[in-house]
Amino acid sequence: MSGLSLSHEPVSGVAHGKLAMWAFLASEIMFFSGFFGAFIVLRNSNLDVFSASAAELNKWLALVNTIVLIGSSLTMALSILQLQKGNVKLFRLFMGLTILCGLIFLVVKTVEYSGKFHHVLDEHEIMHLRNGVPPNPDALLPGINPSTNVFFAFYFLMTGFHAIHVIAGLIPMVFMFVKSFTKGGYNHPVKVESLGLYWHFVDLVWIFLFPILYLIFPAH
Amino acid sequence: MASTHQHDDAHDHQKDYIKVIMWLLIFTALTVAAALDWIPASWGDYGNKLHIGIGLLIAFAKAAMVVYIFMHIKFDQKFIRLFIGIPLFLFSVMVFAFTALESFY
Amino acid sequence: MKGWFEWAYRDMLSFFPENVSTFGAQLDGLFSFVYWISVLIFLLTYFLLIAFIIKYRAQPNRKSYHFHGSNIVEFTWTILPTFLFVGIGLFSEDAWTKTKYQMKVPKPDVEVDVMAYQFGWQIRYPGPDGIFGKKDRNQMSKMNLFGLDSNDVNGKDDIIIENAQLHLPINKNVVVNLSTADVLHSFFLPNFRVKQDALPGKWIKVWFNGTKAGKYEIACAELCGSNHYAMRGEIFMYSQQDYDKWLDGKNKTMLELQQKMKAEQEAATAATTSDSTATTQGS
Amino acid sequence: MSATSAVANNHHDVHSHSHDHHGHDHHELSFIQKYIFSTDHKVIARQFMFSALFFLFVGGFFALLIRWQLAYPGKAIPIIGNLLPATWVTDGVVQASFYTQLLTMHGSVMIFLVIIPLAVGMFGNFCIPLMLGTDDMALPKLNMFSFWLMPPAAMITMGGFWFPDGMAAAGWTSYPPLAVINGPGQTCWLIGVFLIGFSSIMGGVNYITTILNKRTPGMTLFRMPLTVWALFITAMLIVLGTPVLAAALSMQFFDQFLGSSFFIPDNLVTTKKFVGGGQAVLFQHLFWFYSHPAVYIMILTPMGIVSDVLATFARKPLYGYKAMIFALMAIAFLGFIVWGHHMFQSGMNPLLGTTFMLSTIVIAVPSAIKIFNWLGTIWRGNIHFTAASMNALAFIATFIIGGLSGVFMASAPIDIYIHDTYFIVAHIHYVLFGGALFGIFAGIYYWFPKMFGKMLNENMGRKHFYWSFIFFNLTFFPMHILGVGGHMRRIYDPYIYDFLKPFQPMNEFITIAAGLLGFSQLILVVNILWTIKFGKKAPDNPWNANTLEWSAPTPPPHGNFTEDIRVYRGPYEYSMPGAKEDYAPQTKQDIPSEVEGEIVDESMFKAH
Repeated sequence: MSGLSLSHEPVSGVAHGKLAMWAFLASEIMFFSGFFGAFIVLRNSNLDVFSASAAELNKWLALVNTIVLIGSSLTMALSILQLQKGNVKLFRLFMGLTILCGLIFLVVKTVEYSGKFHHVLDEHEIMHLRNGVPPNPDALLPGINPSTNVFFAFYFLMTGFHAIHVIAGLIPMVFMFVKSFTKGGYNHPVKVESLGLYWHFVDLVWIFLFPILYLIFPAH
Repeated sequence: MASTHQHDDAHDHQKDYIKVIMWLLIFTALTVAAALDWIPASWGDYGNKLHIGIGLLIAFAKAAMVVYIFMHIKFDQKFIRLFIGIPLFLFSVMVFAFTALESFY
Repeated sequence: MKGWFEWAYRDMLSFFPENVSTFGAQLDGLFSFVYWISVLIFLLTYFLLIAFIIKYRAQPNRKSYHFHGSNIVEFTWTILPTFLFVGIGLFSEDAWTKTKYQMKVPKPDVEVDVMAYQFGWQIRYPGPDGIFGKKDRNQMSKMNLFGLDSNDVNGKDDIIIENAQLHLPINKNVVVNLSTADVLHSFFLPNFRVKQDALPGKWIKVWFNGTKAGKYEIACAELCGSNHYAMRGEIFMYSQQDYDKWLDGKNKTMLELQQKMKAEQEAATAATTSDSTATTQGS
Repeated sequence: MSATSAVANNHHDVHSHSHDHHGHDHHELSFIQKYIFSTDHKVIARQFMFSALFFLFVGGFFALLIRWQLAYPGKAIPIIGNLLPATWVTDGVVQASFYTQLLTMHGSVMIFLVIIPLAVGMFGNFCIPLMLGTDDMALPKLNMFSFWLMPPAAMITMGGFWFPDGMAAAGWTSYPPLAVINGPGQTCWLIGVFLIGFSSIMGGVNYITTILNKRTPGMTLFRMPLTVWALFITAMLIVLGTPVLAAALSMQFFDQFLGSSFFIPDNLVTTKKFVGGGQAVLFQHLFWFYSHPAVYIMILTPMGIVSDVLATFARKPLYGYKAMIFALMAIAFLGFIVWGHHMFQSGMNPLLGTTFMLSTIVIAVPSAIKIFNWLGTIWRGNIHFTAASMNALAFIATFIIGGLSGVFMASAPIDIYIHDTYFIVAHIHYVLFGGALFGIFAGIYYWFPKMFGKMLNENMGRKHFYWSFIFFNLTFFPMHILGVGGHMRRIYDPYIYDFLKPFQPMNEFITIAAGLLGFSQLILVVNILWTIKFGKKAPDNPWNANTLEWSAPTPPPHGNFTEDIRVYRGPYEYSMPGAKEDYAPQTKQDIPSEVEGEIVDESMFKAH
């Protein structure tokens, strides 16, 4: 670049994209904090309903999802490493694996959701999950849905927003993956690194969602 | 430009990552195992609390590993820790006030 | 036009509606305390501001004083307001504890339930037996806002006033159990310096002690829908004798009503039993 | 060079960059790229300014309808009364249901679409890159998106307009359960405000990155002008606070749209049926966790602007530069732990009332520090009166009143009586209109020459200031008295209450003053439009100010600066002893001294 150098090198030593991503992640932490804070409050006041509802969830599907997501975090980190080394082929491989994991996660999530929507509450469940209140016939979604009780409202809210984050992460990933096949290849390590930060954050949220929604309620 | 030093010790990173993923999987197994029905019902509320304690402790340990190694907090500039520290502080303020909301009625 | 400037020469504190509760004077006192401190700070800062604006207005030959400030000065004007404001906070604490802390609500001489709804207030007295019937949230409905438990005999004679008129004796500790059937409302008694939001699903104790007989107003201070403005209620403060008279009258009507209903019910049961015996015989 | 920072703008050789898709080469750009979907921070600043000024009049119009109803309930609105749709008015009289929509939309529009875009969007975009001596934001495309999310978001916020139930009608605070049982207008409001929040966060992220990463050589953090500091801290508040609002809005959206019960307790007697189990106060906590910092989001930038303007026009270094910065930080920090003072009467634990009362009352201290420092700045100065400096002084004057009335409601027992009365209304308007808006006016008058290259008409500017200041006080000061009289907020017809009947003349007075206040804002618009068309060309540094933006050409071209710049000193070195001129631009290494050959002591220039 000749002439002016007004577009300075990052003063803080962290690339713009990465720094912006960190600032955005701080914001994301606060976003989920709002949910978690509300969750703690309402869990304390609805303990029975929460226990009974958590038992309805399929913790094995969630375990699969946990492993898939952790795995995708690894492949993401590796793909960043490979791109920094300039090894586009391995970058492509690991990025592809990450996308695959993300897709598996979404498929499992869809299976889980549709299981809920197809689940019709029986008398016993109405008693325990809804304190005897009959389900709302006007509910927008069938079966078990956010209007079933506060626990399921949180379940759909938190996992739903998490899934939206997964989808939002997959879109640029697919873009990078496809781009890496083109003639020019893909060589923006900072962008991949920033996206990696985001992806790890998505993983992080799941690491907390998994125990608080699926695990830490006694099964009996 | 962003990471000249990272090229040099790339191999180390790879090793780190593998180590971390092993631990993450072990912890996942542990947390699922802890969620099984092993606490005697006679422990009552303490059993529940123990249950929650273990679950959250493991979750925090896993999260710390992801943040530290995968997200490179360990290797990056120190001030980046603020981007996690400040929100966590505000979250704790929030939780403190929210739980006080219940203790009265 | 005439009324416009009437307020211009009146002291702001004179606009308070008449205070008729025991702690009202303390709250008003606190207000005027902060008010006079504010006036003082206001005069001081405005004096400086205006004086500086006039004195240091641009003049061709003057050069500003090149000065970046002094730490001692900064320190002073940090510490002084801190003491002042924290002082105000601590000074306020007593009135807050007294009026709002639920464990410090005095032993009630008269206890009533107030249920807010869109758009009005329902008031419940315990009735001739002096005991409130149990409440059951599951039985709440448009017809039964309080959710009176239909199985509880104590509740049968509870007096429910639907036109938002609260009748109370003076010089007695009144405890109002406040809740709402639908959205948030706020129970505002301007003359008593009482304000408390009503929360659905919670009963909050509000207390006051009226000092002067008369008719006052109840208002809603929390936006609760289009007719929020129209949630006007009335509160009648009586001397003890007048209150007893009013209450006796109400209780008497209630008893008569109950007897009438009982009689009707008995007649009805008699009719049904004879009916049922008839059918049994028939089959 | 990182990919994202590759906003290579070379002003000199224009044609070599036409293929760089990151660059924005002004000679090659079509009209749309240049003025509509532009990534140039200056264009985005102007877009924010015009859209916010437009909404200022929308919000003002709502306010005047509210005022008319309060002054003359039951009387037809003059002139336009019969033109409004029948769902709003009957025989020209505002309906009660429309009145609640009006007050909701007045608050929402003014806060989310006027003050925040003006204070943060406009000044943030315009000032940060110029005052830091760089060519553009760190992420210019993100910047463009953050503006272009606003118009659709604004339309969605007011989207209830198209539904028979009308717009959102639960107040700008949107408390459940009322908000949850309201109609589709409320759903639109939730989505719209969520999007506005997202736009704010994108802006905030961008500001933080730019300030941390794109300072020109020599521009240390403690050489940044206070406007930039204020924007930096505001950006942090946005980034940390807004997502909590977003969370609360999402939860309310679930309650609204999917029938969940986060904020709905059991057995609500309403037509909509819920399973219950939620808590209504929880929303208030989440909401105010954002919305109290939001008050500072709206006021901190004007505070920074006022500091810059005062120092420039008093020709004097800012008094206590670092103290001002620490006060800003203290306000921001305390701002996050005081939200409960909006909820003293909400039925939350009174014990929390005590805690929040103390933390709230402490927040008055940094505000006081700021006032004293501004007074210290004009002390022994040489104050030049222009529209900008007069607006800045008016900011101090009104902020003193607004700050002092805040102490009343910070004290929980006093708040029992004045909560939800016009005292609160008076307070927020003293802080947000008298404070934020006068600060913003000061900023507009101050930077307009740099933004548009034309000098605003000073005469009209002063008239605008005088009328605004007078009618502002005539409008809002009497509201304190209404509040003391117990006049509730948000009521359609106060006069059904006996104790409010005597206040009718005062309401009438306020309404007339408010109308005139509204009309005096037209002077500003006329001034701006007239100046853009016919105004006098502005010199590069019309106010002889120090900060970097005045070293750029007027108006700054793409890439802002025509030469590389370096910063040698703090932003407020005015009237240095021994110097020939009474200002010392940050970019100038040597300051010509009065006496030939005298060496100016370098240590003097350093901000302490």
